[in-house]
Amino acid sequence: MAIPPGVSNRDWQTALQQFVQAVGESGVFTSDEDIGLYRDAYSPLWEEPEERLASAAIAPTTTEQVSEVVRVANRFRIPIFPIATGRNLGYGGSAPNLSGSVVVDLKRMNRVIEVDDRRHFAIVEPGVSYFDLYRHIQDRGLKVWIDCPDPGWGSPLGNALDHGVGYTFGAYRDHFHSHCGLEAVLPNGDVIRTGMGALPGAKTWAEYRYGFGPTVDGLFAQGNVGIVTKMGFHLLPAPEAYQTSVVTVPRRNDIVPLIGLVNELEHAGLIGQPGYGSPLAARRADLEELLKRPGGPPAEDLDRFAQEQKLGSWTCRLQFYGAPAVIAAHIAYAKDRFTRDIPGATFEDGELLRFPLTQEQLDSVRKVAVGIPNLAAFGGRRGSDGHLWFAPVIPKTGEAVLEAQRVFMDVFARRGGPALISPFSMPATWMYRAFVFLMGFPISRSDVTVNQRTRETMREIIKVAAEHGWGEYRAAPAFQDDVMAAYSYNNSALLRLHETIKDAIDPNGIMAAGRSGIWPRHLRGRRA
Amino acid sequence: MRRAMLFLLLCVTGAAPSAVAQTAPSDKNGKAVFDKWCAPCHGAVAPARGMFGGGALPGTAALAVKYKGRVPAVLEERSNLAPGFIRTVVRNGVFGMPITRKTEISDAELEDLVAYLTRKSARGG
Amino acid sequence: MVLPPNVSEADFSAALGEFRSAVGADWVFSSDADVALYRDSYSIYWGEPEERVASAAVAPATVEEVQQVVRIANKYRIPLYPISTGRNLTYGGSAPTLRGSLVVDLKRMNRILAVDEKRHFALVEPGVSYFDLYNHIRERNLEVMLDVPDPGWGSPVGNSLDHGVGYTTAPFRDHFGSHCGMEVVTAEGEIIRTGTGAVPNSDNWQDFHYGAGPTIDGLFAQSNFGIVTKMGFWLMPMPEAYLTGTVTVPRYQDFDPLIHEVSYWEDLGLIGMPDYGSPIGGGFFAPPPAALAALMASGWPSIDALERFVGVEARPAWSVRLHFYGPEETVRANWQAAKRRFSGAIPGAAFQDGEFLRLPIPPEQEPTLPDKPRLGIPSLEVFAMVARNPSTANDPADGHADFFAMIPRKASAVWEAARVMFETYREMDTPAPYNPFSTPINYYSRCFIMAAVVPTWRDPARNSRSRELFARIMDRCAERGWGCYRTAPAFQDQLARTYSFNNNALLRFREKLKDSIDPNGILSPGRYGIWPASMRNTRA
Amino acid sequence: MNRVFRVVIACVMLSASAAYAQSDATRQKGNEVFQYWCATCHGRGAGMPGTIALTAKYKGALPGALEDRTDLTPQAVRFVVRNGAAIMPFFRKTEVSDADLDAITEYLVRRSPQPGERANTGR
Repeated sequence: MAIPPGVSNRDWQTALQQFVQAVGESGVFTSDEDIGLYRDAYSPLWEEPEERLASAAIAPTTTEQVSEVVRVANRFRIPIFPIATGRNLGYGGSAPNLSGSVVVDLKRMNRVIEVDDRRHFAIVEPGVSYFDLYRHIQDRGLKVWIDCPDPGWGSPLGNALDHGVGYTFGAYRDHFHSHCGLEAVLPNGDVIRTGMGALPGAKTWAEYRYGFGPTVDGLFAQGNVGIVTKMGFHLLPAPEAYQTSVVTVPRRNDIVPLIGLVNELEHAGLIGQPGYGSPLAARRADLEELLKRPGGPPAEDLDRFAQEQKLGSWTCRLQFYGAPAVIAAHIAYAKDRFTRDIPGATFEDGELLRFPLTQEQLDSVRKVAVGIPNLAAFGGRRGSDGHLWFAPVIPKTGEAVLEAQRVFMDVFARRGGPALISPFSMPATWMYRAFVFLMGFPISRSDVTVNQRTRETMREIIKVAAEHGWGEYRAAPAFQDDVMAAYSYNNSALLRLHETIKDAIDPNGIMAAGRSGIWPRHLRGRRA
Repeated sequence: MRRAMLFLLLCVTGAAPSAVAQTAPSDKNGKAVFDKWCAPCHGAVAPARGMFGGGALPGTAALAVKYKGRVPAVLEERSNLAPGFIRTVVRNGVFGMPITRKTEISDAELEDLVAYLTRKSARGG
Repeated sequence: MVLPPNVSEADFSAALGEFRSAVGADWVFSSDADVALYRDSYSIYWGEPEERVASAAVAPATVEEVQQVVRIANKYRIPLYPISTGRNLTYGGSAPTLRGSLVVDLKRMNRILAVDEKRHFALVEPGVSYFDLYNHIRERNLEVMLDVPDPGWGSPVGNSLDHGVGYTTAPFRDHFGSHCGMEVVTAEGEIIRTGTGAVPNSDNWQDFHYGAGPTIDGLFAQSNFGIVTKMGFWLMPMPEAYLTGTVTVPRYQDFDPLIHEVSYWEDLGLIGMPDYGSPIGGGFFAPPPAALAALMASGWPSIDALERFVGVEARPAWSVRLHFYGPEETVRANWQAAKRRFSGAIPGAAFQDGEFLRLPIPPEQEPTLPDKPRLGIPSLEVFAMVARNPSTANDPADGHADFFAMIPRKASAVWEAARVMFETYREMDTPAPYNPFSTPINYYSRCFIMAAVVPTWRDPARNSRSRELFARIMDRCAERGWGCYRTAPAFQDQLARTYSFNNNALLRFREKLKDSIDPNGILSPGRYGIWPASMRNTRA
Repeated sequence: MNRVFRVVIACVMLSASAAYAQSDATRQKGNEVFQYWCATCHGRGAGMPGTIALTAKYKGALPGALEDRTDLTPQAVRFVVRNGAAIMPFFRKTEVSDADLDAITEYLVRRSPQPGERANTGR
């Protein structure tokens, strides 16, 4: 069994006894076998000395127990690392930033405290998953939707705190932005409620987010100044119907007006999450010679190929929600705009789906688009033990996409080996106002050279992105220092402010040391 | 300050001499100042319907109630405005009309505004 | 001259000299006449010893000058109070929370740094007003729509930092919620940029609001942790059209399904701020019609009595005006769909078509246009509500203090809030502008506001009474779990105390942050109830 | 632990014979826990990544959906839940407790041969 860094064996034994007093025997995990279950299943450091491992895990069931666990940790200066469902695979899972931390596993705090389908909100604990919340709503026939990310086993609370994202309307896709009110246990064990929750007997905790005075909620997202134990969310009322229409545009340079128009539709609230693609991506083998050209394939040659093959250069799946007649009006309007601005644009409408869906419709619908949690995104990744996400944020323009393709293709060309980016790669569109040029690097639990290569590529590509003014929105613990280093404006003034706050709120530096590159004073020297 | 004293002050400053600007005030510039800072409340053209009742621009509507037609409610149509009175109201506010700071209307701009709003008074004699 | 607390006249004088070197002598205001221009025109302590007046004011023009001002203030421990346009009247205006503070007037920092009509954002400095930004957009025919609050001379930066609100669709109405990226001068004089602005040469500062790591932007709103010198905002693409329609429902108890149905439209982002009203109860803050007054003479009527009253009146009990933004086809389709849904949900619902306007509005049509803020056009028309009008012809107020009770979005809460307000006014022997048909405001999309507008005067005797009424409203609402989202410095300590969960744990947390970020306690001491360590025992 | 070693352990565990009691109550509980934790990936419906992956792996030699298998042993089920396999992560005891795991195991091996019987591997 590992002992937390800087803690004597005697203190450790006493602390473990006190943890047991706080949460009961069944909530304290110390055997090697049990602690092994807190490893990051997709760790890029698997089995290497640097792998970030827990020393123990504590699973409280109430806020009071969390508070007591934090007090014990403070007493003995034991580093702790809270997880909600611990399922943010590709971004660190249930393993801590700092080896030897005690994981505070909140999975057993899994109450859905309230769902209101007239005022459209929910209040949940950290251990509640999207599956749980969805079932709660379905079992009661409530007329609200949740916005869910790809992995349905994730926690609405944890995902929001990691700045996670979903698939419906802009305002709901940003899960932290659509949160409203939280309860947190501070490093000294004190419990705060934010927003209206600070007012005893508050009637609008999950409805009005700011309360009175400064908003501190942001400090708890991707941060380490407390353990969030409750969180409210704004939900969408269930729309009447849903329909997609896929627009295809013929020429490579049509990407600029395509994205411009889609932005307009989206920012005006006429569509949900757009989904971009290129029909040419599947024809890379036929384009091998062109793709090898120094400086990339000329647009005219690609256009000629696309024309010969009767393929479009780019597609965008538009998603419409609302009353059927409104959807029809939206689609007609969108088609009119695209046709006017992009000669040769064509459309393929999906089926109009009215809710509730039939079983057949349920089986074929893209579930995340209609707020049904699932795990389908884990499909199609054979031959790997996991993946590691690189998630740079770029502007929402065609020019930026083409530039990002060039910049990242150069990295792969320089490094050799398979390129994850081609001239047909399109960004993820979860963010309301920005693109994420997402890439998943392979992870192996048996071949350490795969991980070494992934780490090198990751470090290099983070730097290259930063040189172009692009930072990442989220990263696994192994790379959080690198990502934060890119946010260096004015001699890292923002990070220094984060550190000032960290030291003030968590003077013993026990809480999630190193998360997002924010280390407590006594560990600041060890930053990667 | 008691209301009576405020009125007294208004009268006193209203009678004070007006030559404070270093460059010659311009009623053309003053029109620009008026359009930017005064017209949203004291303009001539009222909306068809107010957001919260009322039916006109707040300053113009208030003066219409106050003067009941004895003098025009629209400031730009007035021919009886004294320079000192304008200065005092701009710098002290009156009723719901707030104080205006020098980072908003500088002393020079205030003199331009005075020139503009007193142009009819001057012509009238 | 008022001196800052614990600062000697000699030190203050030396500091003023340094401020003059930093920003130019013209932009340091220290004469009594000039400093008086920073008084709160609507102060509820006007002319009393407690009135919060400045010691002087300094008006920097650049972020570097702001840094210098902050460094000088740290040297002499002079409390600073930054304002952007200082036009948040009823919430304190340009006067500081702590008497003797030096106002940092950012009005001269009035550059519009970017308006992007493709990615739909703006980046502005604090001295830019909604008027300025609107004119900039219109002069260039940029295809974006602003969301504006009532007073057009307010600052997008300052308004959002005060959690101010507007009128279009929900995401844009919340001005702090729709900000994206800020630049801040900290209490120690350091410049930070938040979100992706912390990546040097970032080209998406106004596109992604989080960056990596914790988000600290919220700390700078309604607070005193830094001076915000730039801020980005998401804008709405200019819609092609605007359509309004009014729904009326016949019975008193139809209010609940009415609200529920409106919330559906609101939370799907399909309408702007809904406008609730009652054809029976009279207008906003208007006295009740005679028959209703008679009904209320023997106390607050029961729901049955009100239902009977509505029957006798033979007019709809409630109305709501909806506002649709978008292409013509879709606003019309939405209004049609709304009619179908309201009819299905509420028997007897009736509909009246309102304006249909193509956007943008031609400039020559603007002046006579009603409801300008709903079309993103800044104005000052809201002041008509409190300016001299026929009902106050002989005794107009000098200002007002607003208490906005945040109540749940349901009929029972509205009815309870109207009654609580009514009874609280009655306790004070004050005419109560509330009746069982009073309607809420829906600025924040998820919450209703039951508003109390208390007059302020340049007369201590009358202000004393207004203060008592205001404090009583605050207490009565807090007892019921209703907070208020914003208030003037005169009430900030009292209001902060109503947010007392777990022995004021949130306030204590903020104080710890305050002490760490602003160790000398120079920035806006006391703002929103947050005092630096050295002054904490002086809290009101 | 390298892959070869893991496979060896798995084989050892697969061939071990363990006595297991069967009870309807446990199986019912196992069904519930399976539906909650496993069926979202390994269920019979469309779009199930686990089922798709196993279908691809066994190419028809074995059913893709775990509930249709008749060759699962308790040891194999326990091992995979606690160790993961390829991109399938392992599960903590706050998620699937030891008692839950026993129940899932009972449920999944309900159609497998009893100890001593010859396993039907479908070959």
